[in-house]
Amino acid sequence: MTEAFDYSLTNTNTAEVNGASVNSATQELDGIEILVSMAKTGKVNPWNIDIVDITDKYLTQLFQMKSQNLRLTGRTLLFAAILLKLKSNILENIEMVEFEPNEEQFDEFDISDDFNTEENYTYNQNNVISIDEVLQRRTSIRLNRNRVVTLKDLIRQLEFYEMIDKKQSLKNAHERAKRRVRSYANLSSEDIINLAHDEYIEDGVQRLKENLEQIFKRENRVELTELTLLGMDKISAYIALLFLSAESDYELVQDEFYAELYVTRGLQ
Amino acid sequence: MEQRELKSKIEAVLFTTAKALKVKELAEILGVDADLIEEALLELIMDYASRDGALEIDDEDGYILQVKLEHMDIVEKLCPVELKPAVLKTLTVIALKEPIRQSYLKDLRGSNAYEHVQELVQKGLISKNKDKNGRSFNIKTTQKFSEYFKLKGDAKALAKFLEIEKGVSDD
Amino acid sequence: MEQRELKSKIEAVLFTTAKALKVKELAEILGVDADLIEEALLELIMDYASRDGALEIDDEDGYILQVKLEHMDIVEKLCPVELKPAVLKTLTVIALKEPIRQSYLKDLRGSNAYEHVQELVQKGLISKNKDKNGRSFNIKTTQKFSEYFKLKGDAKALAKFLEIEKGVSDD
Repeated sequence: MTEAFDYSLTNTNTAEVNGASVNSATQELDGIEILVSMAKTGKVNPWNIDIVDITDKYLTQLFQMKSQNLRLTGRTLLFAAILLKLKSNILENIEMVEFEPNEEQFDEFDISDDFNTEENYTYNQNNVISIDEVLQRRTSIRLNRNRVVTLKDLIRQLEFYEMIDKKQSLKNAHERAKRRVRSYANLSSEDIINLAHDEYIEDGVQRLKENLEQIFKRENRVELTELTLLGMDKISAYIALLFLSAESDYELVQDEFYAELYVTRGLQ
Repeated sequence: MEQRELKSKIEAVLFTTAKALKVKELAEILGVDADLIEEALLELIMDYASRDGALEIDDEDGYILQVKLEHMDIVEKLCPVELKPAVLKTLTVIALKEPIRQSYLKDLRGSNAYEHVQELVQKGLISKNKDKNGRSFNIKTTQKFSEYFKLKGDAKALAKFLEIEKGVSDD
Repeated sequence: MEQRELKSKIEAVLFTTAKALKVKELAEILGVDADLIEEALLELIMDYASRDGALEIDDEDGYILQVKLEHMDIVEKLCPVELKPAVLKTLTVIALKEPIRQSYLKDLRGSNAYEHVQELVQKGLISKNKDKNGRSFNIKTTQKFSEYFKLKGDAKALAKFLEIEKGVSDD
């Protein structure tokens, strides 16, 4: 905060700025004091500085003050100019670090000699942002955003779930297909042709059937792996078993996923 | 007004109101002839359709700017509705099949349905009355419900869908 | 995820949340790396900029999808905040100095502040809670407030200024 632009209302110099009855103290008012007194008397709103308006008022003030004190006039206009500059900077959102009055500005008022003795003014835009400008309406506001949903929303929601569901089942089917492809990947093309061959399957079923009859005379169940000892590979034995279980009462049993498969006799 | 400008204004209105507006309403808000609105609106819809973004203008029962169905998960995640999705779903089932027996609702929606019913009764959206034979409860939507919700669109088809599915799981 | 899809998801998030989101927040919501978000976001911003529609993505303190300033009249018309200047000023002071004690607010704004607070609470723009020691009230702005307003410019400096001034007269 810079003291130079202090609006502080503690200033005891309460001049009547509109009035024609200006006491002698008023003669000594400079730009800042005029601003302060105008604010105090409600002529200007310190929270909403209208530069054009303030300049007009300054000029009026100037006219009313019969003593044409050029130094005063110059300073009054200077402050109006500074205000204008500050305000435009705020509007432009430009950071204004320093504002040093240029002596040339005062030449026409012939006060340059006087001015040099004054302190240097360093203003920051922060001083005069108007309170009426602080709150800005948002344009992102959406009405009905948290409204109670309509049935249409519900239906949309359901449609969404449905879509997700479809995608999921599609994905699952895809996964299954991929797994199948992977398990066949170890087989040679010849194996696959043989696998698919009806006669080959028939042959396997026949061999398995004969062997199982023998086995089940002694056992209640037999491991699938054991059947490979008969000279069949696991997949061929499995396929043969599937056919067999479809046409007879042999059943495939597995206690746990990925555990051993057993062949049992179904209940008669 | 230029067509382009009008289109832009319509877009602003649809964005801000975030609800379905009829051409007449748009015309009133913007103080522009309905014919002109319709023309600009159609162009705007086509703009959106050709844009391949997340938003679309839907034209069922008024025009509304909304997130496309494919991003519904985002909407659900970010825009908390007043009822949890599961409860909403229960409410939907009730609305579609009312009057519905609580036992049947439980079949369709699982045992959580009891809790949902309680919440919905509390919110005044449904009412629950003893069955004639006194064994179960009949559930119906209330006046308040119909103030908030409107059955429309393909609700009948959806009801049929529920019949077939025999159960609407939460996910 | 494809860039195009990510862009679309970001758009859906911005549309749905209707508030300024940082890249980090977007990354969290979508579960996507912040770098990717930033890239897609920039493209989305350019898409909007080149579209010449009513909407834009602003990047002030986070990214937000909003109606362009030129359509402010439409927004005002559709979501009017009808506050008398004096009440608005009280709201501004609260926003600048929140949480603010009611007694201090009265010092700054005069005895009318009580009425203003009442009106603002009613409109859902501020909330008022008993102080820890139970003697005074603490006042804060609400979610609704931040949907309707943002603080502009060097608000901090102004807040400091208020401290010094000890009083914000109505005119």
